[in-house]
Parts: sequence; structure tokens; C-alpha cells
Amino acid sequence: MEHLVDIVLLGLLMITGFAIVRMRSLLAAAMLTSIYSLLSASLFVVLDAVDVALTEAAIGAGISTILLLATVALTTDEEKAPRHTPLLPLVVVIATGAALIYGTLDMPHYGDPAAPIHQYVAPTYLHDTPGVIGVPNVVTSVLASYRGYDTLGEVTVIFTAGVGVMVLLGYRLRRCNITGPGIRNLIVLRVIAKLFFPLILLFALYVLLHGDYGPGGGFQAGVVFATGFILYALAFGLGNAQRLIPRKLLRIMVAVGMLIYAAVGIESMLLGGKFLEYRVLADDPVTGQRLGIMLIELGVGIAVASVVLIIYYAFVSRHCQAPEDM
Amino acid sequence: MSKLQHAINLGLFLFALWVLLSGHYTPLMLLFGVLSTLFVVFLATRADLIDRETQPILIKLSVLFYWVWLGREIIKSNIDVTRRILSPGLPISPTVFTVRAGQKTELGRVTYANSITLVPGTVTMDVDKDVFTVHALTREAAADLKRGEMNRRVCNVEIVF
Amino acid sequence: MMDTVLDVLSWIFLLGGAIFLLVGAIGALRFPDFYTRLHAVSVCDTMGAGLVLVGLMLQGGLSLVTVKLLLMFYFMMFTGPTAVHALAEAAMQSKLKPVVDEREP
Amino acid sequence: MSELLGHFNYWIVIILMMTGFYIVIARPNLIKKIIGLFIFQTSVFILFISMAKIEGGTAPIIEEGISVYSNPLPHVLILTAIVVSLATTALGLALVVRIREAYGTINEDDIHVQDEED
Repeated sequence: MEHLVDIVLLGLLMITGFAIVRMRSLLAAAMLTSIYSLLSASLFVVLDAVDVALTEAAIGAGISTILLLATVALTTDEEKAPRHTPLLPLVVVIATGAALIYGTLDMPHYGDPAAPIHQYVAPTYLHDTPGVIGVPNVVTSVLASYRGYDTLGEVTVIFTAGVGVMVLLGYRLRRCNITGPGIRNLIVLRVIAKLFFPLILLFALYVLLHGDYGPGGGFQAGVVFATGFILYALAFGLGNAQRLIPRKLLRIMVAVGMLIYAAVGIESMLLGGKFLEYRVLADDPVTGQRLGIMLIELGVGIAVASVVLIIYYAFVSRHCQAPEDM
Repeated sequence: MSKLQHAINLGLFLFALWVLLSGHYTPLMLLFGVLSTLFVVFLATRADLIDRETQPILIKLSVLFYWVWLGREIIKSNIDVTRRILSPGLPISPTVFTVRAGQKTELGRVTYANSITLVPGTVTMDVDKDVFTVHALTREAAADLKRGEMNRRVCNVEIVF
Repeated sequence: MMDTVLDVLSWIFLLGGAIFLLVGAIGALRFPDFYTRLHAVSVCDTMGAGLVLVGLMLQGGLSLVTVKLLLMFYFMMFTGPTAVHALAEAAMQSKLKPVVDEREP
Repeated sequence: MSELLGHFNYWIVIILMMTGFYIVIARPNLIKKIIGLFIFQTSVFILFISMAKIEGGTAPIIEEGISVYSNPLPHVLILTAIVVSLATTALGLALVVRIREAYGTINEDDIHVQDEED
């Protein structure tokens, strides 16, 4: 039964993929990409990766699509036919695919509990987490505690991307007062956005603070939080959104998020542990671990939410600045 | 009602939502719930969203009756649309027409517009003050809506200050 | 005994929801233009998703899961029609003409 | 037969990957290329997550009475990779916007022609 759902979802993914190849309209391709992402999020749920599914649904199907649509709006919607015949790419793709499929023949079977990947560190993580870290969600404990260095690295990547987009798309741009085309008059959208804005924000905080117990954590919460503000900006105009959360504040918040993370690491060094060794943070090692995880999830959440909003502001305000530039 | 009263109502609603979502009732988690609620209410105040329309808990009992009525309508028209989709001749007759909404507040009009859309067979295409442009799948659905029963019922549950 | 009844009932709801979702999809394929297809989407949004959620609630029993599903249902009753309306409004603004039945009734 | 069932998932994922790869190398439109990259990335995520699955396991959230959990490590790696994919996509799209402003086109062939004229 589980296999059946799996196979159906993979089949739908394949159909969507081929449709994207054939689609000439970039707008439609962007929407299909969103569907592709949502389908893979459903597949992740079937494959027991609930945390990953939440992240994919929020980021892949949500924010990435918004950015793609913004880019299509800033550039062009139609794709010209390629000049060359796709013969060479086709040969390359088929050859690569065949080589990879040949490579999979040596892989352990799907779902095999004896596969090497399940023998090395994972059993330790699963066994030790309740006693040492004290949180039920093993993904959170690995993400924030066992592999805290990695996660610090990822947050740095996000930070760098935010800076990069700011540099590319206008760091100096003045406040811009556009409203989404015509949305100002649409009372249905405005009233519903008003109703849902506090709910989305509360849900984001719920996801942030319940990452210990179930799917959730800083990354997902940050994105959901930013989505609330994007909805606000769509319904009430970018100008109002920037009055609510100014760019300057966002720039500071990105740095604050990173700093919270790094400061927890340094604090644990000052208290006599190693970098990011949370158990020294409190008298009881387990309490220390939980405190450390909570703090760094908070830092991650702040950083991710700010970067997503910075990127969104940058893309959308490019739209209203463009006529003056040209 | 004053702004403060609205803010408190929103806060209570959000905290109730938190309790329902959370499922972990340790003092720490409840404290987090209070802090989150306060933070969101603060942001909503800053966003100037605190008014009558962000009060999903302030509903009269009559709204429940309206929902029951609306649910019956939805089921009826669902079966009708399903029959039309599945019958080989595709017996539809799309029409576009306008209706006048009798509600006085924005929230009331939005409720009416969304109720029209929620019932399969009619979709609100445009809302211009109190004139709605509606697209109907069939003449029967259009005639049904033009009779104005839904309009009257939404007017009845609307709260006017 | 009670469990079996609930289980059967919930499967009836789930299958009913699936049938309505399928009907909505067929409608989206059969209907002639954009606006009429929105009506098919409405079927998926209300009956399809609604029955599936009710089926899941019966599986959940009296627990927080059911409350969360109820909340989902409640919120979908707001977001679903808003999304459909937004689509229709966007199509109107980009001057897409609806196909209208011109025959005399 | 057991080969087929055991590796079926991986093969479809490879087909998905190659779909993305094909878009990247065969299509001159830059936005389409980024969409291709996105599909490739997502397929790699699916590959990792399917390797983490254990037959009969559940999500790695410790609960009384459950003993088989899927492997949490790939989940963590992919969770952060998804966020990084957002970062790379955003940066790529920002570059596309700038290229459009500089060249007036986002078609790779046209850009090459313009570069040769200079």
C-alpha cells in the first residue's frame, strides 16, 4: 500500500517534469515548478521525513515560486525556441542517466534496514537523543546539537545570499510605494489577508517553539513568518509593509540572528565547554542542551525570516524602480 | 468598542488557538504561548489591523444557523454540478450577471461574496462597492442567487455598529 | 464493535471525498473555458476536501488531531473561495472574456 | 523482479534528475535553466530521503512503543539543503534580472551574439 502511494507520486512528478520541459510560457513553467515542489513534499511525508516536507512545502512551493514569478514579471514571459536541435543534449542526458542507473544496481534495496547508511551514526543518534538531549524529535536534536556546526554554516550561506541579492538588486533603493496591480481595490483579498495575518504569525511562532516535539524549527518558522509579511505586502502595498518592518531593521535582524547562534557557541566555550557544546549552559546537562537548542533555533528563525523578506523586498522594489532607471 | 478591547479579544482568540495547537501544557510552553500571543498582537497593532474585522470570535449564535444553511446549499449544488459534469451532454449554460449586496460593512460583503463563491455553480468575479459581478455555471444557479435568499441571510447575521 | 462502525464510516467519507475530487478534475477537463473550470475547482474545494477531512476526523477520534483538522476545515472555508475569487478577478483584469450561453431559455 | 522493486524508486528519481539536467543544457532561456536546476536539486533531495526510508519505519520522533524509525541524518542534511537551495535560487534569479537589464534579453544565444559584436 505504501509502495503504491509512492509510485503514484513519483509518476505524477515525472509527468510534471516533462510538462515543464515542453512548456513555452515561463509563467506556466513557474507554476508547474510549484506543483512539482508540492508533490515532492507529499512524497517526503510518505517517506517519513515530516520536517523536510514542511520545509519543502514552505520554501519550494511557497517562496521559490514567488521569486520565480517576480523574476518573470521583471523580465519576460515567453521562451524563444532554441536555435540548435536538442540532439547533443539528449545524447548526453541519456548517457548520463544510463550510467547512473547502472550505478544504482549496486545499491542496497529501497527500505532495506540492513543498508550501510543505517549502520553508522544514525542508531547512536536515535538511541542517545532521549537521554542526552531530552527532546523527542531526533531531527531537531541532530540539526541543532549533534551537527550544530553544519547548521551554523547553512545560516551563513543564507546570510551571504541575502547580502548577495542586496548587492545585485539595489542596496540603496529608496522607499517605494507600489501596491500590487489593482489589489488595493479588492476588498475580499484585503479583508481575508487582515484576518489571516495574525494567524500566520502565530502559527510561525508555534512551529518555532514546538520544534522539539514535532516537525518544525527555526528554518520552517522563519519562512512561514516571512510569508505572513509577504501576504501583508500583497494586500496593503509594499509601502505599508516597509513601514511595518523597515529595511534597516531587517538588515540588523539578519546579523542579530547570526550573532545569537554564534554567541551561544562562544558562551559555551566561556563556561568551559567546546564551541556549541550546550550541556555546560545550565547546571543540568539535559536542561543545558534544551536551552541551547531553543536559543539557536530562535537565531536561525530570525535570520531566515529577515533574509527571505530582504530578498522579497529587493525583487519587488526593483519592479517599481525599473522605469526610472531606464 | 475601543481599540484596546479589540486587541484583548484578538489576544484571547490567538491564545486559545495556541492552546488547541500545542498539546503540551507545561508552564514553560504556556509561558511561550503568552509571549507569542503578545508579540503577534503587538505586530498586528503596529500593522494597524486591530478593528472589528480581525475578530473571528465575536460571532452571534445566528452565524451557526447560517453555516448550517450554507452547508446544505453547498451539498445541494455540489450534487447538481457533479451531475452536470458527469452527464454526457454537458448541460451547462454559463451566464454573467450582477447582484446588489445589501450588507453595510465590508466584512458583511466579503462574507456574502465568499459564500457565493463557496457554493459551486456561482463564482464572484468582481466586487465593486455593493455591486457584485457573478459568473454562474447554469441559468438555474443564477436564478437561484437572484432570488436573494443568501443576501438576506447574510444581512441577518451581519453585526452593525 | 464501535471501532469497526467508525472505521467503516470514515472510509465511506474518505472514498466519497476522493470521488468528488475526481469529479472536480473531470470537470476541469471537460468544461469549455477558464471561468467554468473554476466551478469544478469549487467542487474539489468544498465537498472533496471537506469529506476527506471529516473521514480523517473520524479516524482521529476525540483528540487534538481532530481539533486541528476542524481548524483546517474552518480555515479552508475562508481561503478556498478567496483563492477562486482572486483567480476570477485576475482573469477579468487581464480581459479574458467568459464564454456565455447565448441561446434563449 | 526483486531488483526491479528494490531499485524502482531510484530509477525514477534518476529520470527526474535527467529531466532537470536536460532543461539546463538544452534550453537557452536563463529562467528555464534555473527551473531546471531547481528540478535537479529537488530530485537529489528525493534520492537522499528515499535512502533514509526503512521498511515499516516511522518518522524519527521518539515515542513510547515504537522501535523502528527511519534514518534522521539524511533528513537533517536535506532540510538545510532545501534552505540553501532557496539561497542559490534567489541569487541566480537576481543575476537573471541584472542580465536582462544589461542585455535586454534573457536568451543565452542572443547574449552570445551581443558579446561577439562588442
